[in-house]
Amino acid sequence: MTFFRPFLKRLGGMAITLVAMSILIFLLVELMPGDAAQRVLGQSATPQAVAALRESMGLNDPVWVRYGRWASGMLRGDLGTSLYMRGVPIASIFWRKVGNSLVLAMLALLFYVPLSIVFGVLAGVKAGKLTDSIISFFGLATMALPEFVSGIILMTVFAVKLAWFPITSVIPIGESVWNNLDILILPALSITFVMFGYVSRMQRSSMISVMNSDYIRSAVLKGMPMRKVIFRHALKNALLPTITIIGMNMGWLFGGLIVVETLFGFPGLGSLTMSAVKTQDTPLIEVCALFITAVFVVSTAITDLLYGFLNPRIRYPGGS
Amino acid sequence: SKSTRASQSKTIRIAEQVPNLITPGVWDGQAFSLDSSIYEYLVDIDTEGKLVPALATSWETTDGKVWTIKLREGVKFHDGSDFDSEDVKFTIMRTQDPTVGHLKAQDFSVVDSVDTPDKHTVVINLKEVRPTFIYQMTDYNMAILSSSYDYAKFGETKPMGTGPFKLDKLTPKESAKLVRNKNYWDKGYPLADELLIYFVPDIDASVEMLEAGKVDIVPQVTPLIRQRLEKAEGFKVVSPYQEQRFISMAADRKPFDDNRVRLALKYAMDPEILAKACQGTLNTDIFYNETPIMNSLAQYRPLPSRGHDIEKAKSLLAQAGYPKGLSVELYYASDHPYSPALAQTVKELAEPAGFDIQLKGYPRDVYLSQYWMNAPLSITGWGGRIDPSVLLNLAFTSKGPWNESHIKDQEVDQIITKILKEVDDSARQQLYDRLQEVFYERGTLINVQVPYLVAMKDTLEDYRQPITMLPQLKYAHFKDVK
Amino acid sequence: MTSKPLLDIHNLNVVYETPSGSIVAIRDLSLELRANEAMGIIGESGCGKSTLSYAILDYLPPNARRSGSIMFNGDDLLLKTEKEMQNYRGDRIAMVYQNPYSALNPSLTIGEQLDEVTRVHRGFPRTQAREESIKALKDLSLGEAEGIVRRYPHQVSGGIQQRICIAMALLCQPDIMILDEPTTALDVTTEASILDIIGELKERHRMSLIYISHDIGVVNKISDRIAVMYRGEVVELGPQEELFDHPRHPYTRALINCMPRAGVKKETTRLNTIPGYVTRRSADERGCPFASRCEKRNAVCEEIYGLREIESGHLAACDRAYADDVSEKKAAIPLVPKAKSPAGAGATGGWSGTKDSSAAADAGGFGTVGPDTATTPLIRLEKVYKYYRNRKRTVRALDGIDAKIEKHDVLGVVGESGCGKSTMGHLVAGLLAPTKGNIYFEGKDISATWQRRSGDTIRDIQLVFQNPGRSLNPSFSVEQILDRPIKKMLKIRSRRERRAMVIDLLKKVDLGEEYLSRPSTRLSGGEKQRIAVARAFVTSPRLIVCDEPTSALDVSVQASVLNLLGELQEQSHTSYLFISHDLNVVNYISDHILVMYLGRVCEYGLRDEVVNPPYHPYTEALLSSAPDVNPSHKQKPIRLEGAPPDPSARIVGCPFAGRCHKKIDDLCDTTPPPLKRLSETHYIFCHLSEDHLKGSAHL
Amino acid sequence: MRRVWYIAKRNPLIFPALIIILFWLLAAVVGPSRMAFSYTAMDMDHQMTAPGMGGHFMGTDSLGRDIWSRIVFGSRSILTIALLTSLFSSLAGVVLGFTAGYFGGRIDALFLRAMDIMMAVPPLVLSMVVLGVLGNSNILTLTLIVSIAYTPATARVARGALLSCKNIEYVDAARLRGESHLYIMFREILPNTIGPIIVEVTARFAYSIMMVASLGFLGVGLQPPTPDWGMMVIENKTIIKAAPWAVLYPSLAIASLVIAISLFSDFLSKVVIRDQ
Ligand SMILES: Nc1ncnc2c1ncn2[C@@H]1O[C@H](COP(=O)(O)OP(=O)(O)OP(=O)(O)O)[C@@H](O)[C@H]1O
Ligand SMILES: Nc1ncnc2c1ncn2[C@@H]1O[C@H](COP(=O)(O)OP(=O)(O)OP(=O)(O)O)[C@@H](O)[C@H]1O
Ligand SMILES: [Mg+2]
Ligand SMILES: [Mg+2]
Repeated sequence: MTFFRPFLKRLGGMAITLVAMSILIFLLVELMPGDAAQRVLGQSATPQAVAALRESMGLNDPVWVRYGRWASGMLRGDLGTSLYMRGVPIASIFWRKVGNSLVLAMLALLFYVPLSIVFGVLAGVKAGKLTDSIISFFGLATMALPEFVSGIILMTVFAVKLAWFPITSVIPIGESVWNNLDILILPALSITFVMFGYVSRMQRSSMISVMNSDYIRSAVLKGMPMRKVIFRHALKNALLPTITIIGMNMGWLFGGLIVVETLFGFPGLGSLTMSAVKTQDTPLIEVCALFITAVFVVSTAITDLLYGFLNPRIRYPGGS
Repeated sequence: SKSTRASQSKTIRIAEQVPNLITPGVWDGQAFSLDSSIYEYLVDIDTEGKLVPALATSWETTDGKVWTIKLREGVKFHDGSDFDSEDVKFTIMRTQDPTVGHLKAQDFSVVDSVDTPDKHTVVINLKEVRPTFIYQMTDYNMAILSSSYDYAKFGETKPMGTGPFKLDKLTPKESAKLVRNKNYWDKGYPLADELLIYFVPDIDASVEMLEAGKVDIVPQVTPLIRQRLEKAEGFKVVSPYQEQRFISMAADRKPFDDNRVRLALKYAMDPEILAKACQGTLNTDIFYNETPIMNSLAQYRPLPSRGHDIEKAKSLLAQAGYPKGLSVELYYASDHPYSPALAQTVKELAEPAGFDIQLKGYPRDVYLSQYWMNAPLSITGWGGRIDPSVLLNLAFTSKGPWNESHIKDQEVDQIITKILKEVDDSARQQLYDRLQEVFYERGTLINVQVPYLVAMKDTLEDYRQPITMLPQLKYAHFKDVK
Repeated sequence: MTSKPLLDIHNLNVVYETPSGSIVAIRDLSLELRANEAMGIIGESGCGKSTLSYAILDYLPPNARRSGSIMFNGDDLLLKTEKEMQNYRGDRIAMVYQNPYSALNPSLTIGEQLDEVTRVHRGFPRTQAREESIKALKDLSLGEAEGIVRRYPHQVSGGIQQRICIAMALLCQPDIMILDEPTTALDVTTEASILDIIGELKERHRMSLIYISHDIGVVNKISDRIAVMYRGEVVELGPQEELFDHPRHPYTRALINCMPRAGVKKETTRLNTIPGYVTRRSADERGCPFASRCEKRNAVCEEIYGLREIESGHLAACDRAYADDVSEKKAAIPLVPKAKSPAGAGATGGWSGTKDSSAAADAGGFGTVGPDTATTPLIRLEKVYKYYRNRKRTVRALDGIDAKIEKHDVLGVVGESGCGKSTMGHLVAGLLAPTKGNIYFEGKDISATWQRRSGDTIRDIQLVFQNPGRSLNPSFSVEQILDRPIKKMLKIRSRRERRAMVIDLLKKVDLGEEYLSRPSTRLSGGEKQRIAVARAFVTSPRLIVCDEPTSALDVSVQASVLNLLGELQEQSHTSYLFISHDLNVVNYISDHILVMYLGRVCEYGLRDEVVNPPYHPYTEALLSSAPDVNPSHKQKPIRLEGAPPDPSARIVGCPFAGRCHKKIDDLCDTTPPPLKRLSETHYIFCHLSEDHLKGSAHL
Repeated sequence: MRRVWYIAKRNPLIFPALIIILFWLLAAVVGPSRMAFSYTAMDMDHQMTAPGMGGHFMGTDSLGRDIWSRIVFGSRSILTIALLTSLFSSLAGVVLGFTAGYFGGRIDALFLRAMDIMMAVPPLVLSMVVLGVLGNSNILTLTLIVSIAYTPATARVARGALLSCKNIEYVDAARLRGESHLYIMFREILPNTIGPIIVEVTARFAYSIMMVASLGFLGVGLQPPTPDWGMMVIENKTIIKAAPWAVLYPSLAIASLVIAISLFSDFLSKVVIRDQ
């Protein structure tokens, strides 16, 4: 019961956010200058042809009718059809790219989460020492480099000079990402670069504040060995804010994917969004934006729940 | 491993830019490897630039009005159905279908009817005389389609034609795999077993793939990439034909409605600089003129160089009522080779004359679908046409659907109409001469001719791509592989 | 004494490196602790007490440097490596500190935290460690130990948390237990029972204690010997009784004398104060650390000083300590008697009159109170309820209380933490509005927040907050702080006039003009509270609500603020609603006292009526728990069992029934206690008869 | 001051950071007028020349334009946008966050929900979509959109800062003398929260630079020939082998500026956050 309540509440909040977000995205994209039908048919099309297409695309309906149609389609899993690639159902392109991006994101997470936690903890424990200064500066520097700069650096070093990894992340025809994990390394590293800074800094400061807390003092003065103090007493508490940050940064991660996927030519959600924007493929933009939003909302919710689950103060509320 | 190597070398891999619409009729000029390998045309153009039979074996007209075309026998579509005169009729009549939004609708509105006396003969009756009508059948949007196939439904996902390769697998926005068409009519072709086409939006990424040995051909590269690849081993960059960048001034609105302003801009241009901005040399690989006719065509007549004359430009502007200069927006496709460099150079060159040009670059698709045809000043890429008349009607008559400069010049209209109908070659040339003079005097465009560049492995041979812009990949093969 | 000391601290120095230079926190400190001895250490805040305790266990922040020696059983702890220290910490020397809640790891169960001590130090297996832990908890009379070990720290109350911390310290039967203000965060009643337990355990386990506190009364209860620390040095050291009866060092004397205590009242006495405050000590400072604040300093103080034995076992670091100055020997300095103020006259008024006696009756037998409205009280609270509602629960902070404040009168309100004292103050001041019930100001209904009160009412009722640091805006200067209310509430336009008023106010609170431009962050706690008081007096209010105005201050500063408040009240005839959890303070300043428990009134009356029998059992418990300075008053506190009930629970009977030592079974649980009118001015809510209430073991 | 110096000594990286920031500020203010070449001038005799040749300190790009002039000129637009966005978003954030946090209750709940919704779209995605929708961007639209995209985050920071002060007694004291809400918010509370807000402004400054650079890289930023640093990187990526300087120097410019500002922001937070 105590576990379900926040869960249901989160679910409600999530739904509201998603609905509001979908309205916002829909309106924003529908407000694009230019007429979708015209865009399909090109500048040289006759007005009749455009009018006919408008009618058949339902563009003459009031905006809320169109939203209703679109939203109910989304709910049924019907993502609509691409405007640009006329008649191609978005679902046929979309999910594959999402899958690719998720693999990339997961790999990046696999890289930067342990890495930044380990180094963040190290910096936090050695706060003020040289180790800390080096890690902190490195974190700051990587964080301050936009993905495309670090991506280009990685590309020139590891792909061009050393040729350890492929320079572009194109998936060979007829294969899936899974057989080609090597193409993911450099994009994942570029993301790692940026995220490492954020997460390790967060981890460092939460480690420092935990290490300065009274209960760590208790543990030390109980005579616990340092190893035990850090791993048993400090880490569990110091990880909590980091988990939140990792969850919160899911949005950031997807923003980063756009740049990184574009840079490496990786066929994922990011480059799909980019090409949707470049071709002003409104239905596709809507789906991409909505999906990224949904990922963020869901991951935030999961983080919250996880936080509640890991934090006994929330898991077992109330006094005696 | 030997066999894999052999099969590999029978596979040609191409990095295309993201495909446009795949169904013929609405292509505005991208991703031709995929389309041209699946579809075919009635006639082709050979390496010498001559018209040669393709799906048609012969064509003739007596008066330029009734065209009789004999079709090749034994040709089958990929779905196994036979190719016959109904399909040609379907393809031509489809241009007039409003639901398609066919880009050749205007050109084929001249068709009165299409008769199919037998399975392998087509008779096209025109409303007017069109001595060069057959050239229209080389247009990239005139791929022959099957009358029994639902292109509205499957055109974008399962394109189907008579071409040398069949579609095996299409991953939209990612890649396509084409395999050899075993029933292809031209025995012995195609030479390759497979075509693997990657759709890579970023040209740099494509080139990197080429350098890394992941693809064999990258079409539509920039001169900078040519320079880069020429330094490396194992690659070559070929230029199968020249294309054009029209710097168009809209004649129907201020400020370019005044010919003096147009002339001012022309005087401000420095062809040498423009050529250098395109990373080329003037009159070697970059050409400059002020008419729609390419230098390489027989119809071209050289006109005196105007010269780079800022003072003249200034005074012309002053005469036109802009003594303090003027401000204008220049639209262009920011991701099209040459265009961004040209745009920035035009801006830079025009500035001293008093033009304050704001650049408005958009991705190519956005540019074409939203701003093109609607801009005071624009730079658009135009492919060449085997016969200039095809282009003239499209882009320079007052009713032309692609009349981007909105030129509405009675004399131009008349000359073009006459050119279309004129049967006599020398009379036609005279008309062409006059047309070029008119454009030199009061035309609406500056034409920078640039090489179309294709980068590839140097072991790849017989890459053919005539001026129709359609690569003929059935001939392509690697050096030692047969 | 001949026995070898267990812990011998010799010439210990601790220096902190800070942005503003080096600070000497401990200076040449030498101290011996013998087996089974309880050493109390007292001193004001910042005197280095905690630093000393951490220095012993080598747990100092990275910016600290130690020198000297700390011999424990013949080993110098200063020479031990971090690894070696681990064998001492928690095993031979254990420590308990101030805030039990934050001292326990929130994400481990209590059992896990207890078990690991014996597992690490004794290598016990899991089950044995757990048995050991449960035994230790039972040792501290925690009944339901088996259940407690499975809980998380936040699931038990503060008193229990502290007992857990003590149990944790005891697990390995350490030789020394260091307690650094272990009860400061707790209520007096809880404090008393914990002190009691500590005393017992010390005897049972035969260990030595170092007990650190700023409260002489507390140290007094537990120590055999007492060390007085001032600015990093021990200035006086001696057996407990001796030290209190014959304090030698001026600082000790001052410290003892500035405590309000039983029998000290504002009418007759002015509290002793120590001028100035504890300053940080730089490395190059010489001379007696107390010299700058000492009234009797002379040239010698700047140079020689040092702890010297005066009598056997009694050491002091002052040359005048040798002189057996009779007049100063006793702690009780003759105090300046003061004339009783006429304000007391108002105190004879009756109990808050309830006009609607039938309504009062069903709320708990208030009906016996006759309407007694001879004089309209300044403030009257009538059946005031205040509920704090949030999604989870409703806290009944005030559960239908009646109260009144006479004109020119001080009403002291006491009660344990969370009983609703501040809530009451905030209701009167207008920060909150009552959920139900009315508040009358001179008969005018003001049961609303400041937004709905008239300008006059706002001017007439002012508030002084507990924490002076938080009640002054840190980005304002003193002048800005005082100027704004003058401008805003008195609507005085002229800048010059306002400045004159500000200077006047500063004078009133004994501060000079030089304070005008001082940023409020650069004031000491006492100065801040003076400014806060000055601000409250800007509008010459009729009533000032003082919400624990001294509880965040050191005793010496507390004394000066109490003096100030007392004086100002005399001069201006302002009334106070004086809230405090410290009975001694309330006792000192109040004319009337209201004892609260869980949002209800237990007892109300003139001060002397309340602090003397007959009294409410809760008042009795409070009084017995209050630490007293005078060691001869050592007494057995009445141990209140358990914690106060959940303030959100609805209570039918007497709220105190669950912890009452005089409970009359069922009756107390089921029936609200009736109001007993013991005199014209004295009321008690209790089922017990008057005799019963009188017949207490106390005193 | 002494404190600042003490902290600075323990964080010596602040000195190079300050020098770099000053350098770029100076470059933006007086730089363009001191350049030997205009940022658009095409020196066609020196296309893609290496640094030092033909008087081009950092070489030229494919159009013969001086990289150094372009970078110096580019500092102007990027600093302007970054400054404006950090100011706008902080201003909007403070107003929104303060209002919500101060009044609490429904307003606050509504605010939090709205911010949740806004924050659900990553700022880069939001800016990209909007700029894509608008088509062409200039300094104004770019500033506006990036500001809007960042406002929720700054509003949360401002709200948090306000909440940490709102229940302190001096606010109650101000209420009890009948001060207006505006006075309390901006006169009593704001000065005490200015520390974290300034830190936030500087952090936003760094983020804005990264964002503008990324948008330039994605091709939805400023229009050429404005020498936007991110755009310069992507523009010259093709010639990374022939003229690596054309990519390297703009990248270095971005990196140095962002790192310097981040270091500064870090330092500032150490100075501002008193209890350490
Ligand atoms: N880490 C530190 N850095 C600098 N100065 C410190 C540090 N810790 C304590 N101090 C200073 O050292 C002096 C002694 O502090 P300590 O905490 O030992 O005093 P205390 O007597 O325990 O006070 P309290 O009663 O407030 O707990 C104080 O002036 C304090 O400000
Ligand atoms: N804003 C609030 N919301 C919910 N509960 C509150 C609020 N303020 C106080 N309470 C609760 O109301 C009860 C009475 O609080 P109040 O602050 O009046 O007690 P107090 O006697 O002043 O305690 P203390 O001595 O700790 O200051 C407590 O249980 C407290 O937790
Ligand atoms: Mg202390
Ligand atoms: Mg309180």
